Amino acid sequence: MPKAAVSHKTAGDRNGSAAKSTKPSKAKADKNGNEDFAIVELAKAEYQKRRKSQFEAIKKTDKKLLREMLYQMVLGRRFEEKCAEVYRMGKIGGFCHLYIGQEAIGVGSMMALKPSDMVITSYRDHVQAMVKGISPEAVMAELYGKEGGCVKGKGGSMHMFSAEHEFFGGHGIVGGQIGVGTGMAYAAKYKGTDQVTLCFFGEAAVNQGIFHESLNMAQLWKLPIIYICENNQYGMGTSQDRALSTRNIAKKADAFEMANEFVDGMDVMAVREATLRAIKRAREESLPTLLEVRAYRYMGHSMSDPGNYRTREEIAKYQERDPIVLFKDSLKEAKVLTEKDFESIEREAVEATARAVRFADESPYPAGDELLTDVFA
Amino acid sequence: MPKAAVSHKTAGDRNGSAAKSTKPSKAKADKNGNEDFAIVELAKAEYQKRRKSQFEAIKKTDKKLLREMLYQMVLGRRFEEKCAEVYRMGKIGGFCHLYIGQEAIGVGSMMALKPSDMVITSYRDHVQAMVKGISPEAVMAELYGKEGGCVKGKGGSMHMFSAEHEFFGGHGIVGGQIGVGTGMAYAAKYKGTDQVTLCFFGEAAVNQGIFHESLNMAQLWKLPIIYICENNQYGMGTSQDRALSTRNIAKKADAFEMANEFVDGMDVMAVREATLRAIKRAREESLPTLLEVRAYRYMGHSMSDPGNYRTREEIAKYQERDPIVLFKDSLKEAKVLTEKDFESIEREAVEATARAVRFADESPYPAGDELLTDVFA
Amino acid sequence: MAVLTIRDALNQALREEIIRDENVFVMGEEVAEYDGAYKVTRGLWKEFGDKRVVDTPITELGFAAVGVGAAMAGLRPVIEFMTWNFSILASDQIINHAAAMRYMSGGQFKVPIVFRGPNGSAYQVSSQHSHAIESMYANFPGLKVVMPSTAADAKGLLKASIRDDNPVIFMEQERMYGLKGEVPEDEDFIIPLGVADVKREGSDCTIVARSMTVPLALQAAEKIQAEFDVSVEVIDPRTIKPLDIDTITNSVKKTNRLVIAEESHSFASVGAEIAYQVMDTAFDYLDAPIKRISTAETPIPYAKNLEAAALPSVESIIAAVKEVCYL
Amino acid sequence: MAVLTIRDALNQALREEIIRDENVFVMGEEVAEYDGAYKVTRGLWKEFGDKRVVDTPITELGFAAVGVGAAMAGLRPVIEFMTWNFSILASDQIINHAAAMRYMSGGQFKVPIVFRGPNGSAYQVSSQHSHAIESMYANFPGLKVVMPSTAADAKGLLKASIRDDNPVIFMEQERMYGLKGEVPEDEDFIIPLGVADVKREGSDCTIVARSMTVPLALQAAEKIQAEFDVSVEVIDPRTIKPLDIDTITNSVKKTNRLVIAEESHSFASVGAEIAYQVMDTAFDYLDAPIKRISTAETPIPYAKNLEAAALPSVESIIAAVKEVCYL
Ligand SMILES: Cc1ncc(C[n+]2csc(CCOP(=O)(O)OP(=O)(O)O)c2C)c(N)n1
Ligand SMILES: Cc1ncc(C[n+]2csc(CCOP(=O)(O)OP(=O)(O)O)c2C)c(N)n1
Ligand SMILES: [Mg+2]
Ligand SMILES: [Mg+2]
Repeated sequence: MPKAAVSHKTAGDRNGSAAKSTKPSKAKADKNGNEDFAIVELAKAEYQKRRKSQFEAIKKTDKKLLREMLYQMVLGRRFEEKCAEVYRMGKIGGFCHLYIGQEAIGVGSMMALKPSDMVITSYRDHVQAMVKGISPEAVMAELYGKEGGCVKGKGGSMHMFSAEHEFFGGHGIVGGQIGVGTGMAYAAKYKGTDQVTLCFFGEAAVNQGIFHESLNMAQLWKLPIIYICENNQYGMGTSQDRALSTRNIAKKADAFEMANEFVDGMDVMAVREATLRAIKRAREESLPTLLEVRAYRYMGHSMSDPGNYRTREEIAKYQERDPIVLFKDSLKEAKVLTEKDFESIEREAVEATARAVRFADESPYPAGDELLTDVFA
Repeated sequence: MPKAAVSHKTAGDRNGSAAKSTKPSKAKADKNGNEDFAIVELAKAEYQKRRKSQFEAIKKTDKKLLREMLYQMVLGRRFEEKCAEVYRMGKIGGFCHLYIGQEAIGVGSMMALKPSDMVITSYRDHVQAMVKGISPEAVMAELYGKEGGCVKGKGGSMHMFSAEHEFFGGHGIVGGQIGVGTGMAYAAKYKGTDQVTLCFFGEAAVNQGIFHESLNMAQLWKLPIIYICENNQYGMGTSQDRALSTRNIAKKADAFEMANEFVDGMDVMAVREATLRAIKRAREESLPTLLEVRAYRYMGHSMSDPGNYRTREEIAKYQERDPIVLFKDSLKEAKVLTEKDFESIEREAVEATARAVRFADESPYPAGDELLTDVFA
Repeated sequence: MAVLTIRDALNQALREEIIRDENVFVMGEEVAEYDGAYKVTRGLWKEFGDKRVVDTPITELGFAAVGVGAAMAGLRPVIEFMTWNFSILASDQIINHAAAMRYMSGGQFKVPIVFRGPNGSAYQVSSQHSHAIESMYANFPGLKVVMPSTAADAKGLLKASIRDDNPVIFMEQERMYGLKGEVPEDEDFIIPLGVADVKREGSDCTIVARSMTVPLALQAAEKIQAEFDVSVEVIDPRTIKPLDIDTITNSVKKTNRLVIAEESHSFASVGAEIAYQVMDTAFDYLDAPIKRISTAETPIPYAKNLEAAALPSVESIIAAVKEVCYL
Repeated sequence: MAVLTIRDALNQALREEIIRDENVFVMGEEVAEYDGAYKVTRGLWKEFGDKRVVDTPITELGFAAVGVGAAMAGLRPVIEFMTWNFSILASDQIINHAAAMRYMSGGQFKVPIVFRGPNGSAYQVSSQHSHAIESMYANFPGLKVVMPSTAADAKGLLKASIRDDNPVIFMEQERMYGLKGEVPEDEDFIIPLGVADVKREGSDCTIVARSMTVPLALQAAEKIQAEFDVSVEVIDPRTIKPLDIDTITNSVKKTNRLVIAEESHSFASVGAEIAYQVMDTAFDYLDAPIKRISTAETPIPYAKNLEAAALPSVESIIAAVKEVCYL
């Protein structure tokens, strides 16, 4: 079986590669050996650089879409802040994993898709669900475990689904969805549709065997899938350096001769452009890609995580280059957006969130006999 | 956590690397896209080259040891031929996987160990068991399912064990022993012994998730283990190119920043030298290594495999550079061995095998109450 | 009707369903070019090619997951485990994904997938290759569990399983692949899941057997008839889940005695479940405690004599019948 | 005696055994620096450091295997699964490796390992995080299965499990970590595996409960006593395997009625096994069919009301007792 040529593309400005890092500074490592943005000044410089490259990308992109991307990021943020609030009030049960700080990944990648493309992700799924088209009402009602939830209250925070929107869930077993997503892509190729599958997972999920098994099959069988590793640098309380023997997750694709790219996940336009390249590869050549997209989780792992394993300073460093602020500033600079526009986006997001909460509050609990339905088709 | 420097050593004469192969010839690929030794002439040239490098290695090595290595290879070959014979007579039941053609791997690697070092392997375990010290009698009796077997007839062909010889089996779940071996190395490091663990598995086992999970832990925790991938180019009827998205198995270690090396498994001295390098790394630095050692399985996957998936010519090509003939010729050329010596080695091996068969034949079946013993300690 | 081996009956079922529905495909280790490790898929790859019959790497968790995802996205995969022993590596995808998907998606996604392969002991393949693990999968809601014992059942049940919209655990037995029986030739010959079959009628004692123990139970019944003039009814539930408990209890209400013969280990087994359900619904009809014959509570040994002693046998079934009949 | 939560009793057991035997170490996800996802290992890493308390990557199959190999090579690992749900990914190492190793090595290698963590439902954690899977592991010979329900039992049984030379499946329950009870302070306080405990004496009906259903059964017993003047005996087998069936049957011989309450799903459950064994040995003493209360035959739903309806409860246990007592 002859091997197709593979483009091993890695962003030139990758940070944190353990091997032969060309980093300009020897800034002291933080608590977790994390040398990147080790001081806020560095982060700020990085922010400026990003701004510049965003600016270029913005110029090429449809303005309405840009505004919609910003809206989705802001909606994600406001919605999740509200989740935290109502969780503390006891309205949401079980686990609740928030996406705050990572919005650029979901929005940048998924908004490069067609509606018929398929998405699957982990338990950290509220924002992905909404970007794919599930209403904030249905997501919030699901969080409340109410009848109006997108899966009728049966799944909760970790298990949002929508067949209509090609949203394949919301999965709780770390890594499990990597294999399932591979099967979705398999089906698309089998049926000869042009659907691309986007499969999200965290950096800690990379250590599960199914990551390895899936990537091998995807490359061997040339499946139209994009694996997006959302490297938020922690799996619960474990920093990536305590779980992975290498910093270079994107390069793990080389072990399968799979195309791969490292992407700055605080930069929604960088995510978008990398995803577009991968989509082209998937749609035109039916080839998989691994994207390692690095961002940072601002909140605890879930609502019950006190987060003692990292410092406030470390969090602040990343907030310094918050993906929403960065994008907003770039859009303003590019004259795509005014401060007033942004205010109205904020208002819209807050209102949509309030409507979702109202809907969830008013939705009834599922009827008792729902317990026994949906076990078998 | 700063990463230690890692030596990514790959033999310069590696064949079959999918990426940027520097192979001199464009010889037509065989049935399975296997470009190496695609014609017998090439194989012969390769043989000459190997002879030369063996010659160098032989000069540095103790003569008694060299003779013992040859004896173990010949014993393995004769013993396994006898297994095939008695299997066909119905004396052995269940599965029976032979090692013929791969002797240089087990002998070259294991005879570089100290007796206290630990070994674990797959179901293809008869020769490894004997090289580690289990008597041919005990191995053959085990194959017969007799009381005198090394595990009292309870395990059979796939499950040879000897606590006394630090031989940890003999495992039937493809890939399972990769994880167990990692644990053995973990224990050695924990206890502070200088034991090295040798962990054998086939190239098809590389696709199991546990390979990936184990290598990550071994590198993360710096365990004194040598993973030996015996690439005999087939997993049952599936050639490596139909199972692995890359030809470059050794390089899969790069995904973990683990040291790795590709080795010609028809060359017992090459296997020995590579293993010695890895042992040094394990014993002195407590670091793991992945060795991909390529050989060829002459026989079917197991005794019940008709082997229709490959041609006689393909097999002949490899037999052209048979590891025993190669080594014998080199030893003679180096004046370590005479033809008469070789004859006496042959005779010894045949006699040892005959003794083993006699022992197995005479050993009684296990007593009926053995069924219920050894379930719990 | 043609007389076929179970192996060929399964092969026919696969072939017919591949032809009938373009979304059906077979995937697993060595199922294509090698014709299947146990030749159940013989000739299918040659006839239907790479798309419909797919060899996988040795990567059970991975290809089970591929099946689950493909089923969610509209296909009807038939996933072969070379043996069910290896499915244990894939059990997370079966239990946590396939079985739960419909429920946790609020009924939006169905998973029409068949996992199939030989279950239980073979011929001296030792501790890691002899598991009869139906009890493990039967414990989890969301899965159907099917275990045929004749060629006709094998074909009709496999076709029904492939057409079912739910994940089905379809368990064969390597020792039985060569058993022959008459098989209807109708392309829509289906045996619905959840219907037990009375393999032998009798009036004095009921044996519930499945898979490998069905032929053993039938032999035992003949011998008991001849030796003691006791008439034994043999019931094969065929599908373990859903379980046709009515057919079983109706029989027990007639015979008042029940023996359960199974190849799995006993503790928390399907046999225990059948015993519980019979007791629950026919307690007053039982004239003796229900007797269960299972595999010994040890890993399966290699040695021929020990292996034989570990497994259920005609003799051990006869002994159990004698016990419940106070013979 | 000190009054401790089950969580702290487990913690104490771990601490004492780590001190007692230098080969004992604790390994799992978040067990060290994070103090354990459910804080069972709180403080241990701080006290004993990286060697004895080890955080792993999320790689259940892999670290279970590391435990098996380390145990074979002389250590005594205590492997925490953050929850038993995730153990399904590791089940091949538990079933095919840990459980079979001693047997298939002809008794040469022992595997003194404890796999532990919370089993069963928590608080609305939905279909993939609520499995009570003791029945699955209990089916395989070579494993011991332990399920404590009090702080003292938790401590004594965990210490016994760590000192046992065999693989032990040790199942806790997240809902019970905060339950308090008196715990002996003796460092050699051990509860031997295989000995049931009568948690409440009674004469009219026996309830066999385990883990989460023990406190439910005790509440049910009080209410039944108060309301119907019926005296209920509550037995906790504590170890499912080996099962102390004698204590159970002796009780049934006295009360003639049996209810089994369990959190697992019903089909082929440990409850079915207990029912079978009681029937087998005390058939003539039973005045009513044995009644079993299990979790509903569905994946566990998220919604609060549905989850509550799915699980066994004081009410459902009372109803079962009324049924077997014909109240
Ligand atoms: C198989 C499995 N093991 C453990 C867990 C518990 N768990 C849930 S999320 C998580 C951390 C995952 O980290 P990562 O993959 O980086 O994703 P992130 O949460 O950072 O988005 C863990 C350990 C689980 N749900 N499934
Ligand atoms: C988990 C598992 N899956 C499948 C099998 C069946 N099987 C046994 S050996 C084998 C091929 C393994 O090939 P490889 O790893 O290359 O080793 P080799 O036999 O060539 O030495 C297969 C598929 C098994 N024993 N275990
Ligand atoms: Mg993460
Ligand atoms: Mg091989």
